[in-house]
Amino acid sequence: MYNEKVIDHFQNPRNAGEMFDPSGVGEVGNMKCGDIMKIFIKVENDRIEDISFLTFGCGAAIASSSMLTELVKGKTLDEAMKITNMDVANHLGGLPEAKLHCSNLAADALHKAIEDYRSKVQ
Amino acid sequence: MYNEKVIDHFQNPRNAGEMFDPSGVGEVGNMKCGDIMKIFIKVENDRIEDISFLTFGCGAAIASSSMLTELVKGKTLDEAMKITNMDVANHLGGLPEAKLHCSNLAADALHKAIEDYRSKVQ
Amino acid sequence: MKRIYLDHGATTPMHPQVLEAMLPFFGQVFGNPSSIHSFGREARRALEESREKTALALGAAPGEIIFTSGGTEADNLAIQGVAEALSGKGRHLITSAIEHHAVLDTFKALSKKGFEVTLLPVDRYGMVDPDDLVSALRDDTILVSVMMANNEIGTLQPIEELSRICREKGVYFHTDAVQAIGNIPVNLKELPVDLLSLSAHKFYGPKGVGALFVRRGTKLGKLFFGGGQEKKQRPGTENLPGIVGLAKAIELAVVDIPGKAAAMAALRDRLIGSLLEQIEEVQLNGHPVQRLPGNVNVSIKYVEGEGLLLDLDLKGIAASSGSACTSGSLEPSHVLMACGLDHQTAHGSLRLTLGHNNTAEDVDYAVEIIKGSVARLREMSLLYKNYRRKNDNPQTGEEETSCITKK
Amino acid sequence: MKRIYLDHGATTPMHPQVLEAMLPFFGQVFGNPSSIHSFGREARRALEESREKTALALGAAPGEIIFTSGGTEADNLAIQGVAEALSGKGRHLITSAIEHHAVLDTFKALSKKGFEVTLLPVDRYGMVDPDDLVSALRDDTILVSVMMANNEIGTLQPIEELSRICREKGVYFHTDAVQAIGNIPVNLKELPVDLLSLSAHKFYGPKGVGALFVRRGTKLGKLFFGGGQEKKQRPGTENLPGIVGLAKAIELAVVDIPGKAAAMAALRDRLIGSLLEQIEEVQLNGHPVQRLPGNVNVSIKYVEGEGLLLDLDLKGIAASSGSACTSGSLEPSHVLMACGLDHQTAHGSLRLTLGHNNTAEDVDYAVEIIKGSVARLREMSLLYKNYRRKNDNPQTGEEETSCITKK
Ligand SMILES: Cc1ncc(COP(=O)(O)O)c(C=O)c1O
Ligand SMILES: Cc1ncc(COP(=O)(O)O)c(C=O)c1O
Repeated sequence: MYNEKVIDHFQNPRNAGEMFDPSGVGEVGNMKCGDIMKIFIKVENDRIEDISFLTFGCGAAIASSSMLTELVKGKTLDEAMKITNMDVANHLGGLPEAKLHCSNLAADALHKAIEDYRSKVQ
Repeated sequence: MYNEKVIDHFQNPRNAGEMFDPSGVGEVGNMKCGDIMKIFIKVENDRIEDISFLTFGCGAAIASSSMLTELVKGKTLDEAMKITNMDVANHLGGLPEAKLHCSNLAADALHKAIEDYRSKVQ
Repeated sequence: MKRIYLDHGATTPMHPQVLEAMLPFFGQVFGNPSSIHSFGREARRALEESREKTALALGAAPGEIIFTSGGTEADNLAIQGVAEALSGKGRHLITSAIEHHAVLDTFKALSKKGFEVTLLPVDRYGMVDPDDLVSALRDDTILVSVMMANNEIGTLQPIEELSRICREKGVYFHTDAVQAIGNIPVNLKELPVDLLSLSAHKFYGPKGVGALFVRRGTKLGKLFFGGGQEKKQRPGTENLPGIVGLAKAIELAVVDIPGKAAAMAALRDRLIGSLLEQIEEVQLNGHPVQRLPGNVNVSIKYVEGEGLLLDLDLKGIAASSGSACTSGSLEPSHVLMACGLDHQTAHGSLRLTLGHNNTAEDVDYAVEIIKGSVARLREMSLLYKNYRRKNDNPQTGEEETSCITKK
Repeated sequence: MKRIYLDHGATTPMHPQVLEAMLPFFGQVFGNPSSIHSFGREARRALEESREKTALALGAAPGEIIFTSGGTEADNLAIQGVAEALSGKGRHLITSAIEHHAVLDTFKALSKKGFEVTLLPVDRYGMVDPDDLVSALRDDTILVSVMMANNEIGTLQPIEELSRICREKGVYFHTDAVQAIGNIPVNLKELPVDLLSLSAHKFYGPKGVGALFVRRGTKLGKLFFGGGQEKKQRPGTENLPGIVGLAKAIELAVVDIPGKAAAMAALRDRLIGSLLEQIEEVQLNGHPVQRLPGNVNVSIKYVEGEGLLLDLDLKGIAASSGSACTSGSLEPSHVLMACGLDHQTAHGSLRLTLGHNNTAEDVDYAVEIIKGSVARLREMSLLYKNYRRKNDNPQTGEEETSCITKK
């Protein structure tokens, strides 16, 4: 079902866990659909210096959270805003059709976290 | 499908063949149903002294013709008139359900042969 | 006793390589293809590989193959499925008079549910005339079903032409290819049929598994409801060993069909020739040329088919017949009747269907046995005696035979 | 890696004796049971012996067994068949909310064709209340279908009582016994059900073959049309190896059910006990006592089922879940929802179904693995962190989670 890269991110998730003093947080999903993700970012000089996630969800949800954090770490906020859920799936080498729309929401959570940060610094 | 006794009568039919100077003949069946039988009898002193059959038909038709001839040889005409198709089937140890009504007509042919004889001697 | 199997039209022995391919799936690889764990994934992989192999053998795409429990289910799914899906568009259906009961009886059932069914006639060789199809097509026709090869008389229909006519009119075309697969080449890339049925046990595969080809985009209802298997089109836990067996069997079946068919047709013609030459009053049923390479169907007059089969069986020859007495019904073969045979000739039909293991020796031996049986049965046949008498004194008229029909 | 199969509710490995019984029918005994020659008669004999064995195992008469391609077909034949046969008498049908999709979706399809369907609710343990059936029955009710044992939560229904209620009212009663056969005793001499479905691969038999028990005199339509097989009720060349396998499997399955069930229930209770004791926030789904001897279904809160399954699978444990993420649909198990679980608890469900080959060692090993997986997944679970935070500072309210649903 899942390819090896997805399995690797699921088994060895990068940047999993809470962050204690985040610059911004973003959360998406709901209990009905079964996947909920929260992204924490630490921003310095308009760059994502650190990032972490918490996810309740299926293998695809965990792997895409992990992949997203790896993708954007060190990127500027503007660069990070351009990353889409589809980019995440592509970097994972693809996800099963059924998972593309329900479990692949990490970029949305990131964008919310950036908005959260921006709303706070304004 | 057929029991051993039926197979034996089919393989080694008793009294098969035409009779050249019969006292009576009886024929039943039709081409549509696929079974046609003809019984030839030779009567002496109101007894069936000799009997033979010709049959176009399935295994059951041949076996029941053969069995019938064996059953009635030597019987009086009145005794022979009492023999039914069911008696023939029973003496064969039974016939498949589907064959009971379409292929088990030898007694009918015999009764016709007896009637034929009686109509001629009257 | 030497036994010779000449009934490959009924079913075939499984190819040893097919069993070999199936065995792991009765053993370690026992998972349910719907399960997401490794046991399930192994099973799913085998399922999808089997679908690919099957598709490849037919010139189809894997997504166009639905596995079923056999030819009957495939025929029913195609016909009932189209009737359901398109009943809003029209209620007229067309099929031929010589279809297998799996097709014919399904149409009969639909005709009781408000559909109108036109039966195309066949000529004396069992062939459908494409002009008859053209005349039968109407604006409300939603499906035409004509079999690729007939199971009794082996006649091959002009499927290419028939399906092209339907394609041009935008009418779905189904063909029951149960007897054709493995015997004649079928390439769905070129043949414009929308639905095609097949059954593994007719081409040296396992019993109880078949497939329906459904060309992409074809609208189809379903027979069963349940889980999501076969794209929800045919739910139920998949018969994985059976499906693997079907795939292996069709892979083997399509190797060098022209070569295998030519060899078998030569054997078939030897058998037909011997029967016609060596036994009096025998006629060939079905088409002399457009016929399955392994099919022989003759009527042996003045002998009833079931009795003949029984006698042959007792001597080790396995064959079949269109006689009413073999069918459980009181009617002789609807196929032979549709070809215009009279009852007597239909009752005396004998079908011998060759397989890959049969040899010229088998054929010659079978002819000897058949000759003996026919002679024995004719010796006690009332009809044969009548025939001889008529032949000897041609002036005597044939007697009427009285009829007692009981039920 | 050690692999432990705990998904016997999905399918079971075939018993070696079943394969042994089947093998001759892939080899010499390859005839078509409808053929009248010796090859066919051998096949027919095996078919009828299989029917007798199957009937004997169930307390039925051989004439009451129709072989099908599996549980799904048996369920569909029963339900669609009664609906068709009795549609003149009434159009009201009753089933339960927790049936397998093979039953539920068939009723749904019928409800689109002019039938009215009442779904009986279940209590938190998944149990149907016979009083609800009494209230639901109407003069135009023609069929009630309630499963004997649920496939997800293992709950055993009061079939004896439910079927007796229907018998008294003269309403047909069908039960899907696909999960029950081989696990609990079933004696159709005493149980007044009219129709019962089973599927061989659930009791160590082959996939792709099942049966429907149809009590003598029960009126039933059909799904397929075609040849005369299975008394015309289910045409198509019989899957003889499969049927022989089913018969052997059920013969083995019914030997000492009480003994085998007791041993398995002990293992089940050991597994349930360990999970409840060793992992926090776990609840048992289904009935605590009236449940299949091999069924364990727990909800492990704050962990999503599909992720857990995947992790377990990577560690060699094969299980299943009622999580929406395993189903392809976006909905969690209708069974768990019918029992009143909230979405989160349903998403965190884990089903472990034991088989005859599982040992106490397997169970203990699985518990260790599950503990580790749960800990790892909870460590990154947002919901678990929220729960811990709330537990540590009970005054903090839980945050609302926003929802982005895309389709
Ligand atoms: C032409 C044709 N169609 C359909 C079928 C039905 O196939 P099955 O018996 O595998 O269901 C058969 C064989 O019996 C057949 O010869
Ligand atoms: C309760 C129940 N009914 C019906 C079925 C369907 O059986 P099959 O998949 O063999 O068609 C299953 C299993 O999948 C089941 O568990």
